[in-house]
Amino acid sequence: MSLPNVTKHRQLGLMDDQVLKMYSVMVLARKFDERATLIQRSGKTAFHISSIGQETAQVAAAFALEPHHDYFLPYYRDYAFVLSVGMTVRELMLALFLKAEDVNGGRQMPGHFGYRKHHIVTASSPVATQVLHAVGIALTAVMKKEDRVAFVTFGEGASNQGDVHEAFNFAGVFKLPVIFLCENNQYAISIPAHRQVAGRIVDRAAGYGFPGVRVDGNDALEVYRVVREARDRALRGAGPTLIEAMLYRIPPHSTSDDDMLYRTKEEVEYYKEQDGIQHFRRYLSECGVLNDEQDRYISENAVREINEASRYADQAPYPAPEDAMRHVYAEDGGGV
Amino acid sequence: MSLPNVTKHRQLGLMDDQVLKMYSVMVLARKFDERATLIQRSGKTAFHISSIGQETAQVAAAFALEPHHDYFLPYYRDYAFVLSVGMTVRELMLALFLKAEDVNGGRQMPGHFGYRKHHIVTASSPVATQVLHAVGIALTAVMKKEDRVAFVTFGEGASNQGDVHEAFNFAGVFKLPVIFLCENNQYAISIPAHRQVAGRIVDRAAGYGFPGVRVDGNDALEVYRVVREARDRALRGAGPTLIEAMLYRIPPHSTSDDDMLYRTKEEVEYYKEQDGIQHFRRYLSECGVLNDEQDRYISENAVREINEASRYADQAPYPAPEDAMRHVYAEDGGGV
Amino acid sequence: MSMRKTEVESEMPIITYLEAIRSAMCEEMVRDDNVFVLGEDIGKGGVMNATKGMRDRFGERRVLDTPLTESAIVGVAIGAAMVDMRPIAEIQFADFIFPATNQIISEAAKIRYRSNNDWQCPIVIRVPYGATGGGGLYHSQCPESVFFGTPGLKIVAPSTAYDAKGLMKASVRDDDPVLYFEHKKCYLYISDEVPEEDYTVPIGIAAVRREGGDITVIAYGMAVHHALKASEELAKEGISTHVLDLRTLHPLDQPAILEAAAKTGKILIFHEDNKTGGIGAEISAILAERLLYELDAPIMRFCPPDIPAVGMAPTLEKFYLPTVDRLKKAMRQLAES
Amino acid sequence: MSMRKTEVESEMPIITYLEAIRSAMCEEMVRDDNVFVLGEDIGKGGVMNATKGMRDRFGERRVLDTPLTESAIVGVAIGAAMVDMRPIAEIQFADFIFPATNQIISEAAKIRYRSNNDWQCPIVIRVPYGATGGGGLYHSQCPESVFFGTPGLKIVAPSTAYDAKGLMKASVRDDDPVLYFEHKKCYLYISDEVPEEDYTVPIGIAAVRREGGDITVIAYGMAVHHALKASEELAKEGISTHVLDLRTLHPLDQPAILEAAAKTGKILIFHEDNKTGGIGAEISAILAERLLYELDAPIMRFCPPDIPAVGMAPTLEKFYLPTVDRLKKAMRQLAES
Ligand SMILES: Cc1ncc(C[n+]2csc(CCOP(=O)(O)OP(=O)(O)O)c2C)c(N)n1
Ligand SMILES: Cc1ncc(C[n+]2csc(CCOP(=O)(O)OP(=O)(O)O)c2C)c(N)n1
Ligand SMILES: [Mg+2]
Ligand SMILES: [Mg+2]
Repeated sequence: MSLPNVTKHRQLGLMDDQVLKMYSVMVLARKFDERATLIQRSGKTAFHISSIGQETAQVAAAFALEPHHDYFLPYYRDYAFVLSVGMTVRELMLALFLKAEDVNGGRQMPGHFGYRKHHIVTASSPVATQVLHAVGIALTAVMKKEDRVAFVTFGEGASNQGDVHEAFNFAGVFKLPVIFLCENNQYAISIPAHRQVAGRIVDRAAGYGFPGVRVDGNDALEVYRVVREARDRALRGAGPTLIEAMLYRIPPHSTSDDDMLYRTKEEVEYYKEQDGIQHFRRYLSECGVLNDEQDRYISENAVREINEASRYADQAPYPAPEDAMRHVYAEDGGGV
Repeated sequence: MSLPNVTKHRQLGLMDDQVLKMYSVMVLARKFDERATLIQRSGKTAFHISSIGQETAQVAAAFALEPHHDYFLPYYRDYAFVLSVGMTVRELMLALFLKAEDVNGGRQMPGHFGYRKHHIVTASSPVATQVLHAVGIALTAVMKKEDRVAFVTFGEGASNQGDVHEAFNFAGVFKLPVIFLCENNQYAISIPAHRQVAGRIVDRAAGYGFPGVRVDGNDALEVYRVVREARDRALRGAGPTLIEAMLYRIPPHSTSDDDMLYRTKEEVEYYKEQDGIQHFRRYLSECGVLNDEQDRYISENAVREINEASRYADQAPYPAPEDAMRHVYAEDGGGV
Repeated sequence: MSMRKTEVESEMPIITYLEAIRSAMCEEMVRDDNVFVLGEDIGKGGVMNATKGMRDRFGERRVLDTPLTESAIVGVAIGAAMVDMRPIAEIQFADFIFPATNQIISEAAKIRYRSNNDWQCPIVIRVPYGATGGGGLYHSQCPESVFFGTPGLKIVAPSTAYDAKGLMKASVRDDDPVLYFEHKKCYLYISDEVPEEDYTVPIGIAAVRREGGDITVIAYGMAVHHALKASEELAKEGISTHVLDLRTLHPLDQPAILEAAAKTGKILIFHEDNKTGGIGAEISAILAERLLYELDAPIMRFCPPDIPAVGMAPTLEKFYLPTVDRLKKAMRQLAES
Repeated sequence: MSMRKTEVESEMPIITYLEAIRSAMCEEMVRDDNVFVLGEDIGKGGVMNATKGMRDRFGERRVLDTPLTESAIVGVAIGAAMVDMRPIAEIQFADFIFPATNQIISEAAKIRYRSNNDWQCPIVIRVPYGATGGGGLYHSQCPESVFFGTPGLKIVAPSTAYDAKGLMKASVRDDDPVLYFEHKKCYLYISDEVPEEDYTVPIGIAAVRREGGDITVIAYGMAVHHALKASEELAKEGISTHVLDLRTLHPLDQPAILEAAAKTGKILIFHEDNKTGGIGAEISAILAERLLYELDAPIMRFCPPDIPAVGMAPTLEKFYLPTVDRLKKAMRQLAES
């Protein structure tokens, strides 16, 4: 394979160290996820919901945004995303182990992200509610004349909830700076996308008068490019963009799911081959940005970080029982 | 203006007496509506919500369907529609006057149609809920292998409710025999369509993989044609159709609304000129289907029917107070 | 009907309940740039005139006409509130709040708790409720009990112009989500003295509206006025009624409820919402748990029957809605029991 | 835990609560072609296995996997029910019922009433609720009180396999909308004898689970089993407990409640839903209104605290969820009062 004179990432304005960083986060997320699955299997934790197969798109999207400035409303698979915008593996492990030091105080299931200092908006389990919150945050940016976007993700199953339609329409009417990213991983638990989604999600944008872009979610630089463009549009005042990233959920829905009830090993194996992280690794090697030694170093670093974090989180104390009573309302009464 | 050899309605398979009947119902609906407004102004009734400006499309759509066979889920402006599928002026007057003999027993606001014997499904006030019911009825037709469609209407404001999206998707996934007709009358109370609807409603259909058709709601034969086609598609098993009929609401939102707060007299006057009933009358005269004498006869008939109906309804008794307690549940307990 | 007797030297203007709500919103918008209102048709003033004139004064950004989508109205408001805005969302009629239930119960109510205090959601949702006559099944409902008891939510329901204004201000300034139930019948029917200067009415505090020794009536919203009227008339028959106006429905002012009940030992709870599962049930349960030995009669509830809502026909309406006469009968029975 | 003592000659099979639900659905589908089930992931058996094997047996039309849209699941079921189908709609977790609130409260509950009996809406909505441990804030909720008190709805909440089956059949055959609250903890934890032949358990009728003379515990769902366990243990301390299982939450079986309460005069209401605004409040209010003079102690409610739901960490979970030990303490206190 011959290389172009200027590498694709440079054409997109990405420096070598940035793509290396992207790659490192993908590796870190993957390894975190594998570890979390192992920890769950060992019985140490109750539940894990995995992002394997979706990291490439998540990291690429995140790098097209402005951490600690834009607002982020990730959904429960967005481990790689939240690692890209500031969360640490230790923070993720504390959530997994449900410890007091977890920002959510061990209250929420793992995968329910939220961290004000990282501009990650608190998430619940009912799918798609956050899409409207993103619109409200985008509205605020316009009202306050702030140069930022709200970025929200959701699955293709969740995309069918009424709230998504209301959000698209609201954002379209007011041309708000919001980016809707649907991570279409082909399944909503057991339901394949063709039984879940009529038409194509990407085509829904046209009905609200804003652009819809479908992108190969395993192609990091393409995802980066379309999110970047969407952000530019948003900041220009040209309104929202819907991006549909085509992906595949490699693991079962969660540690409680048996995916062999509704799909075949062969299908899963086929998609494993398409792994976006491996694509990206090959691209980086071909560009000369990544060599085997660096790659090994990145992996080892990730493993070390994960080891330390899981040890730390395992040993950290649980929340005090009576802390359950706190924060139903503002502690000072919230009033005047 | 020269006539084609075969009149347009004949090309569409409509006999002369059918188009005359269509015209008569339009006239009847218009006159009913004008009377209802007068009655309300006189203080005899509390409330009226008008269909003036939308009758043409409503009647044309109804004539493309199969009364007492298909199921109908009209919204509150569909007076002309319900008159086309079997309701009588007397029934409408009983509802307006809130009398015991009204099928709803005087419980509901006027305009909340529902009549099982006419296959008119009971309606509530929260907009757009009925769109999902239509999908459920269409699903039933498929399950029971019955050759019928569900036909549902809603305003362009209502089209933005989450339920509409969920209905479109559900119907699209299962290719159900349902026809969605949006009566886009340019306003949702005070909000003009461009501040209410992002993009074009008709374009939303494509996002669910079924056809969307925009039609001039003042053109009776065009509306008839597209609804007929939608019905044929539905019965062929080809799935739903979304039709957006472009209309204009001539009166204020309801008798409680002052429309001069948000639009001009000139705008309203302009649209009054586009009246579909007058268009249709001219067309019928030009075809030689309608002459002045017949026209007068149709009007007089309508007025007579309305006079009798309003006299009857005015004199009819109110529901007995304690009837309020009935029918919360099936009277025999509903159980086993 | 006027709540407070005008004293001779009083200079306070008397305004309607509706004006009180509007002036509170306006003053809060002047005080704090982060306050804004959103809802259907509010630009033209709203279908009830609550926001009349506000668009001209504050611009269409801060008096935001939204699409016809209640879940979006609340969901967008939540998003804005999480990044420090103070939205006041209008639901056009209480009957149409249900599409927003998920955003209210799953989101607004749980944002602080689930994030362990990392995020908060200071929204106000205005909910015009109750029957005015001529509204029928879907323009008259009292859905407060659907949301009552949801930890994380606050619910207020003023009965006077004074409280309407003070509770609106308190709600806007409160750091937690508040459902603001405004009774549509009170809008123009109720007027009373409202100070010109800034004040708030604290959330969570009930008010004694009338002192009495024979029976205690506990009510909120329009029911308070019926109760006062009935009390006045019964006073002529020698029955002395103590009237407590809850003002805040959630969390309930338990000390005030206990005190008002203890005053007479004979309690009638009165609301326009259906009896079964209404807020009256909780009040009764609190009393049965904490004040049993001071009760001199069964705790009575005077509420409309358990049917979906008021019918449109005048006969049905009259049958359903509480009247002062029927209320008096219930009060008299209790007094004589 | 098994509810009914196996008698020596009994030939009745013992099955789980989950199997009971499933077999009721299957038998109703065999009996009546109009019965069908719909919901998310139910084709593969549902995330809880309630519909396991049913798609193979009845085909994917009658065991219909829907898109991930609760309002559509209920709304489509309503449409079908209005044209004579008998849909059983599954909400995957009770916590996710809220997007369907408008369809349930504005539509299903009011269709018969608003149409003056011209239309009816015989749907069943299955609502798997309650904590099993490890579910956290959004997979453990008890939202029954949100719908409780809505005229036009029926709500059932079986505690045994026998009732689960009989109430499911009664719900399917009922001509009005029924919310069928199935406690997730009961699924596999509860097994008891269920006849092979067709039977129903009537909606609206509570059941005495244990006769006793000192105190009365009123409960439903999983709480009934805790109450029975506690009663058994307290019997050894000489405290005799009468246990009433509500079985139907709406409409409540008032005669049975009054009778069970009158039996001892000392009443403890116990549910897993939050205390404030829970169904216990209505029960207490009924007693305070109709049985006051036969009460020998304040009416107590034993419920989790008023916080949004159970936290995920084991410490938080343990703090929140009712335990037999804490329940016994409350019962003992009442008995000794
Ligand atoms: C409103 C609601 N209904 C049901 C669920 C249960 N549930 C959790 S994840 C899920 C599937 C989501 O699929 P998709 O949106 O495609 O995201 P994915 O898991 O594939 O990433 C379901 C049904 C839920 N969380 N929220
Ligand atoms: C869920 C809900 N929200 C608000 C209302 C109050 N409302 C009644 S009609 C209406 C406007 C509807 O506009 P559109 O759908 O365009 O129909 P049109 O009245 O123009 O025919 C509104 C806001 C309602 N009925 N239901
Ligand atoms: Mg998916
Ligand atoms: Mg309109």
